[in-house]
Amino acid sequence: ADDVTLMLDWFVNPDHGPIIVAQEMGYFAAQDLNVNIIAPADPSDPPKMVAAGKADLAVSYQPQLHLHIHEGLPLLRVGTLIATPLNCLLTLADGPIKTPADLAGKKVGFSVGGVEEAMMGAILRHNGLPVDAVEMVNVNWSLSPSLMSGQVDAVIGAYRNFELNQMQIEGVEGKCFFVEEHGLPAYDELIYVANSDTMDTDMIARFLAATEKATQYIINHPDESWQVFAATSAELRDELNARAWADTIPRFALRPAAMDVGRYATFEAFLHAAQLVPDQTPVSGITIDVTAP
Amino acid sequence: MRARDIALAVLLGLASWQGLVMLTGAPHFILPAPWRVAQAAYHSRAVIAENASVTAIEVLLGLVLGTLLGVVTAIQLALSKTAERLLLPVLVFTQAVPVFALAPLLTLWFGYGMGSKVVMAVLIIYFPVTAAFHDGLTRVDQGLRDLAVTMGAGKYRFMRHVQIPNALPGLGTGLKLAAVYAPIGAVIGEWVGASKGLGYLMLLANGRAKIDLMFASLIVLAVLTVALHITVGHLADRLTRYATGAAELNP
Amino acid sequence: MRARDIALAVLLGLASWQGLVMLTGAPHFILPAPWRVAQAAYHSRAVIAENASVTAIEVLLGLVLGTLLGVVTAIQLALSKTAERLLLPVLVFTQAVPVFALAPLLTLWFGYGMGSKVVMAVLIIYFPVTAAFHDGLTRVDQGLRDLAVTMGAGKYRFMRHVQIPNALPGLGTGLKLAAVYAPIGAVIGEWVGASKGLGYLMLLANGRAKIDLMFASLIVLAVLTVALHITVGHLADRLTRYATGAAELNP
Amino acid sequence: MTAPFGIRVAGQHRINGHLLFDADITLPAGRWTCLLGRSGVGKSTVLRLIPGLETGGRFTGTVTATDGKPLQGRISYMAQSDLLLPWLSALENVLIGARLRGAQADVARARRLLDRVGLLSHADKRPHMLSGGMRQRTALARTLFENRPLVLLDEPFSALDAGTRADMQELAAEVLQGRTVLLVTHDPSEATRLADQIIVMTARQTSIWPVPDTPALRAIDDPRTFDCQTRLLAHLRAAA
Amino acid sequence: MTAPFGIRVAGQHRINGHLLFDADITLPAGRWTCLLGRSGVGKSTVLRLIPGLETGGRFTGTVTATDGKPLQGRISYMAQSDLLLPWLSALENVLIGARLRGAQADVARARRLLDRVGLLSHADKRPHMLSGGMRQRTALARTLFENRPLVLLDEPFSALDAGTRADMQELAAEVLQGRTVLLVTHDPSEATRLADQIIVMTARQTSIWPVPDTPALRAIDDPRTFDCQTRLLAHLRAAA
Ligand SMILES: Nc1ncnc2c1ncn2[C@@H]1O[C@H](COP(=O)(O)OP(=O)(O)OP(=O)(O)O)[C@@H](O)[C@H]1O
Ligand SMILES: Nc1ncnc2c1ncn2[C@@H]1O[C@H](COP(=O)(O)OP(=O)(O)OP(=O)(O)O)[C@@H](O)[C@H]1O
Ligand SMILES: Cc1ncc(C[n+]2csc(CCO)c2C)c(N)n1
Ligand SMILES: [Mg+2]
Ligand SMILES: [Mg+2]
Repeated sequence: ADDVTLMLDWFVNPDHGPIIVAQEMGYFAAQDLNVNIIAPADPSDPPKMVAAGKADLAVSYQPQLHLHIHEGLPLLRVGTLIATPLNCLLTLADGPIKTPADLAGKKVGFSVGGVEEAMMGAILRHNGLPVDAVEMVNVNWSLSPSLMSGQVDAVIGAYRNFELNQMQIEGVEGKCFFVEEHGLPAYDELIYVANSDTMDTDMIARFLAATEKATQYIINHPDESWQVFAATSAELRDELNARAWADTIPRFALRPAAMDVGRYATFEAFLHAAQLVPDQTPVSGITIDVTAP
Repeated sequence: MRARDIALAVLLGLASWQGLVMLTGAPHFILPAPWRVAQAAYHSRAVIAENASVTAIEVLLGLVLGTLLGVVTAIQLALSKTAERLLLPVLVFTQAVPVFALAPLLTLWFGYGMGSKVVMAVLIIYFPVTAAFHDGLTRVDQGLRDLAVTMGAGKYRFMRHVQIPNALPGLGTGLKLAAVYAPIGAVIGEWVGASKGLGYLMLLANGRAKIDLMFASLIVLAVLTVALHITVGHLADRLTRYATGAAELNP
Repeated sequence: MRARDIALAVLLGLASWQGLVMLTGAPHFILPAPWRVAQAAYHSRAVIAENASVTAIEVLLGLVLGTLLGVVTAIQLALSKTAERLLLPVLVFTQAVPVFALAPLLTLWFGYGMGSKVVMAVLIIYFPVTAAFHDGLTRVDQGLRDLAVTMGAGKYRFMRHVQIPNALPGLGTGLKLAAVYAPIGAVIGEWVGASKGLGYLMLLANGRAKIDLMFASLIVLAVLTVALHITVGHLADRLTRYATGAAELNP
Repeated sequence: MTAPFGIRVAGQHRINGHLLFDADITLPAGRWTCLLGRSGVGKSTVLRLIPGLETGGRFTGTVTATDGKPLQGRISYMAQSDLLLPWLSALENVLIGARLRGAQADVARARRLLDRVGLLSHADKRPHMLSGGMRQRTALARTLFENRPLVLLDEPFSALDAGTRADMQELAAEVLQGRTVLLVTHDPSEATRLADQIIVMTARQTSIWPVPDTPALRAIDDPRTFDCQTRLLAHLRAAA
Repeated sequence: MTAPFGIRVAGQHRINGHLLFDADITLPAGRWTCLLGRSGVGKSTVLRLIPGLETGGRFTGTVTATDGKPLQGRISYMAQSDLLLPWLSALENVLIGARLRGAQADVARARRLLDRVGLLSHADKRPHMLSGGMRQRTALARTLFENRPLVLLDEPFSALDAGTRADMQELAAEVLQGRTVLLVTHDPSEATRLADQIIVMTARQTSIWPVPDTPALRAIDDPRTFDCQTRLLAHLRAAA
């Protein structure tokens, strides 16, 4: 069997459903793959490790990929895990922020620190506010706590399937402004990236085929698949993951290997307009279809 | 006696913690009350124990290696004025770079296993041990220096028979600091990338907003550290007593 | 003389950095070469300068407050055996909790402004300063203790006229450590939540995969730290010279 | 100054179970007692027993003042090593007792004492810039500065040349007039010159050596003094 | 041992620009020279100038050996304070020179010397468990253990009682037979007993004081010795 090292973007959570299920149900093994899954604490590490040849595949975020490529990391998107944005502009449901326009003069927390400021700029412009209408605060590890404790008035970078449930369980209702409804082009929240110089397309194709199978199983058998997922670790069997599981299912990419050229061209153009990238990389330099002959 | 003191200290700590919770009214997802944490700890005792043992091994390895490295460096610096002039600023410089920023580098070189955590613990204690020991090595009484000069001491022998014994109390101080920092190093290493250890457990718990489990891991880590500090403190006392010649007095 | 040493040390540091890059073949997005970082630094000099000044202020405030707090604590511990027995374990315990884990709590209380960073710097240097000074306070020559007893010294006056001067070299060691740790504390504070400062800039650069800018900020931070360490080192030397009575010798 | 009082030290001192000495020493009130004996016999130990300092051994016996009051705060002690504080100038070292007690520091008196020990021009120097004898004289000035009824001096003139030594003896005799003094010395001529009572200490016993019946601070060239000194020296050498 | 050689120290020593002394001192080869002078006059400083140790001042002049060879490795130095290493036992302290040079440590000889200074039964004690005089004797044993042609002794017997002192003087005279010795002392009788040459030092000059023409290690009760000592004492007191 071929050994594959896969780095997740963060800790194991329902977003990684297809990967975990494929592993548990033996779909990887059926593709003659032996997958070693590593969960890092900092989501900016995995793409670097792939670029440095220390891992074969990494789960990363589409917006990040555009920036990485401009910084010269030898990376390409090879597949999709979550095919829609999960990102929210999250506020308190019973707070004073009824629309993003109410954020004028307020603080907005963010975490990863890549494109959040640009995203926020687009959302503000969409709501008729200038880019510098809010103060951006990096809150790193604590998106929902900083919001719940009132340190910031909104956070960007929280996921609609996860942080929203987390707040509800803590007894604080949150409200999500979906970014794609506020002036942002739609994008793939979670993607697989590989090293453009050394990748083995055949192996990746087999990997994606296994996750595709797992996705089908999840959609066909939501409860059984939850059991499979939850059985892998004691820490996963809790209320939050159970709720997030249900909310994540409709977001999994049904065709992980499928390539949407327009999506990547549009987002590249968006980043260029926001002056986050100096020029526009052609889509062929961002993503490929590993199943193409 | 000693045990009663510790028990009292623990009670004091718990009381002030509970007081803090009640006083500030901090919500449980930011600062859970002691009782809640105790429940979480009991509930997850197996997981915590497993991860704690991993961290403990990393810490001990890091402490031993870091001390050795620090001792050797301090001796080198004290032996050669040139080394001291050139290397000491470099040393401070490297120490000034938060190890966190170097984490990807370390994982690149040492992988996701125990190696990178031990290296991180070593890096973090290296400086305090080196600095404290070096201070002791260079602060030798002028009279003893004079004596050694007239006796025709070689610099290595002067190091071995005078400077090193003279620096043992300083080394003790350094070791006591190291005992506190080594666990932090290991945990930072685990934060960067791990699938085991208290640091991993803490981040995992934090990422899942299980703040009570996070605090439970934190407490276990702190207990581990205090135990280490007490042990190393005894060792440091012996070093000081040896160097001041009082070794036989309190056996 | 001293300046030449530093220049040499810098060259040495740069050479070993370049050597490391070439030897390990670490890719530029993990360990960029010095030249690349220099370019990034020059290119972003305005941004770096602005953020560096914020961090510098935090560090200086943290250093001053942390030292004061550490000095006061050490004196308290040395004055009262009870305080020492009860508080020392608590102190180690709190220190054993990585400030990182407490950082979210601190930002909750002190906000995302400078306050929480200063507090973080204070917390991180508090222990080394306290420990080193406390060691010095309690390690008074038995002969001097005897003398003070027969003279009928009050314990506060003994503290002021004997223990404190006697502990100044120890305080110097502690301060030199603190000079290195305070910047780390401030940066950690900035990582946890900030909209300014070198730590913030590093995170932002990292998020944008601008590793060269991240390293440029890192270098500036390190330079700041080394400068602080040298300044504090001079102060520490003066303290030691004062306590050993050699103050007038090398003016 | 309060009325002088006497001291009696009686008992056995053991180190690790071995008997170091079995002593019975009485210091008459307001008088000088000189304690002589072989190196290592326990003279400094006796001195340290009086203020109750750590001796590294166990004393079974009593230390009593003739007036029955506790000794605390009534003793001035000069140890065998100078014990100067390295960070203080000579003058500040003389004043340290007052500082440690929080008493009004009589700087003028301290300067006068420094002058008397010949160090006024060195008053601002730190100990490490002084010669061995100068340090010892600073410590002496500090001990004399303390205004106490009981004064314990452990070889206070050992590092001084003959001329300076004689001057210092005279100074001490003058300043400590009317106080109870215990002086440990190795110099029979010093003992003969200063003592109202001489005690010779051996491991087995403490015996009183007769002194000339002239008043203390005797002229060294007085034949009675000289005779006493010579016989004492011979006795000490013989006891070896 | 190599052939003994003499030393000449000639020049002026200044501290912060003030003249401390202007000296011209010759140590004849293989002889004992005793240096006397007021406390603080600069005796220890002269001693430290010979091996080139830091003195806190500036010396303008020369220190030369009669055989013209460098002095390094040919000096044994006993300072005014004992300078024992607190972490070593008395025996180990005696052996420290050999250890520091990496030479074969002659333990049997060290034990013999400890026995001669009366400390064999204390050989395993650390310095802080020894009395002041015992520490000084340990330092003496260490200095004698060093087998060097030039020996500098800074008040080596100052903390000893008369009996022990006489014994130690005899021991030193025996062990240092044929070596060039400079002994700083405050005791005229010691100087008269041991010296082949006595030098009295003042700030302005160094003058030679005549010694009896009997060979050194003189009997103290010899009238010539006694006469010399008495006149020297009177001279020293008068010079004050
Ligand atoms: N390190 C130093 N720095 C400055 N001055 C010093 C230093 N050491 C000694 N002195 C000064 O030099 C002078 C001579 O000192 P030295 O120790 O040589 O005297 P000495 O003759 O040995 O006296 P003693 O008999 O008291 O030992 C003294 O006045 C002293 O103040
Ligand atoms: N701290 C200690 N621990 C153990 N033994 C000690 C300690 N201090 C002194 N001794 C022992 O007690 C004995 C007497 O010591 P002490 O200092 O009283 O002698 P001394 O008569 O003053 O001698 P000297 O004339 O040499 O000063 C010595 O044999 C010494 O070894
Ligand atoms: C389930 C889940 N996965 C990823 C993110 C994205 N994200 C936002 S903050 C952060 C940590 C960065 O230090 C990460 C990974 C999320 N919010 N929730
Ligand atoms: Mg004594
Ligand atoms: Mg001297």
